[in-house]
Amino acid sequence: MADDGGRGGGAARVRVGDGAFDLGAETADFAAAQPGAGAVVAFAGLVRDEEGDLHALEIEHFPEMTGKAIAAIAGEAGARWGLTGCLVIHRVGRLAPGEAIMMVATAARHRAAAFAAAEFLMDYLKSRAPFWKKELRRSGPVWVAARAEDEAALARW
Amino acid sequence: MADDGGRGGGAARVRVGDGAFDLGAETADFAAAQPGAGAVVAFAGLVRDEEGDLHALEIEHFPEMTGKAIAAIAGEAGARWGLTGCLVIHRVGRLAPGEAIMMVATAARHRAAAFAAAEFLMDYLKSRAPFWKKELRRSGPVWVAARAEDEAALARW
Amino acid sequence: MRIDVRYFAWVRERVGASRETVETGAATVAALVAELRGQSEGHAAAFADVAALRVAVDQALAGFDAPLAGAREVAFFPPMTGG
Amino acid sequence: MRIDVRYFAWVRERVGASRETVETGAATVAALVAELRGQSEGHAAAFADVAALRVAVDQALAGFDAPLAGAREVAFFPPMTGG
Repeated sequence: MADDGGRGGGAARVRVGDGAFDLGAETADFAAAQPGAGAVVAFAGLVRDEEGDLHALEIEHFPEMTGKAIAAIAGEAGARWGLTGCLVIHRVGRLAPGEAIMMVATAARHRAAAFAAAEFLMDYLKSRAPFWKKELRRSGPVWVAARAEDEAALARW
Repeated sequence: MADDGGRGGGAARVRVGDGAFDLGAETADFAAAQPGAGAVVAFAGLVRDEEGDLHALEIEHFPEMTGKAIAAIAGEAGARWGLTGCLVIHRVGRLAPGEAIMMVATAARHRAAAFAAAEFLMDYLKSRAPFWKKELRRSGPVWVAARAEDEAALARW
Repeated sequence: MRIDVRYFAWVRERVGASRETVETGAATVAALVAELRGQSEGHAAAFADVAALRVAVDQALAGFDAPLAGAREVAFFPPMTGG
Repeated sequence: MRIDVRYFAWVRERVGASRETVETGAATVAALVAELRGQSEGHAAAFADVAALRVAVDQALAGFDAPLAGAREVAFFPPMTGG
């Protein structure tokens, strides 16, 4: 996966790539690198197979735009909630049901800030980062439609 | 640590004890055991040392009440947000700065439910589960005072 | 009736014990507190400001007006600070 | 002026290409869309309902009324579904 190289304490780390990531190790490493933080929130999105006929999920993105769109969102979250750090990992390419699609992690002195920043990041990643999901089902491929509630969720920030 | 033994899918798992836990492994194991979930949220509370003079944090609890108080809170969260599962781990005894005090993890089909349930659990664990924290500082021991905003946070549920 | 009384955190420290058994006719938690206050200086200090205390009757959170009929255990402690 | 036009997701599939370069005098994204619609049946299908589309000019989200003066790249795609 490509990495922004990190910018030390307080920085946002963003990785977008087609390899799997280790949710446990990423969460533990992130938490261990947050001096001064009292609260760490991690979120992971998993490939769901509600109808039981999903072969795979394919994620397309706009490579030249993805990194900077996410970095801008993460930078805003960091500043707004005084985060000690935040992490965004998002996969692209083909994923199997049950696999982790992406994760965010946030850390702050108190839990309200860490939770709010993680939810903010998720709301923006859902609707403002250039990713598109296609489900490969037994009945054929289907582009995932944006949900009205995801767009509406942005209004709270 | 004592364990309720688990009750399979959809169940709450609660562990209270004086041993350290592995945040990464717990998060990964939890996420892997949530069929049907699209969203996993993990929260960890860490020992902060804001003034730089904290030797240790001591956590006392009411053993006969703790497990059932947490199980009741977790059961309510599971029912209210349709969780595929939830996990609560809380340490007691002596902890060093930087160590993880506790964690919760929640999983649901969509992220709004997983986030809300995790925040609900945290709000109740903060103010309604029988734990008391004492800071052992260079200047002497200090019982941590409950924060007014933690009590106020309960009103939103 | 016999009631097991338990103390936690700074309430325990002020009383100087984590538990004791009392023989009481108190009808409510508040009436029990009034009796306990007279037991020692430590008890008086622990119960000086009941607004700073929380109570559990038989391991369930309760108010100071909770009846004690049938109760076996009453616990006193400061507001909880878990998480 | 020369504009790189890029397509993603089902817009790409309908157009039948992920990118093309066009020579245009369009002053706005909307004017460019009007020109692109006539390029092929695929383009016409892709742009049939612009309310279903999102646009980025030089890799920043923009509206259909955004001016193209100085722009080098315009991308069309459905509402994003990340996370």
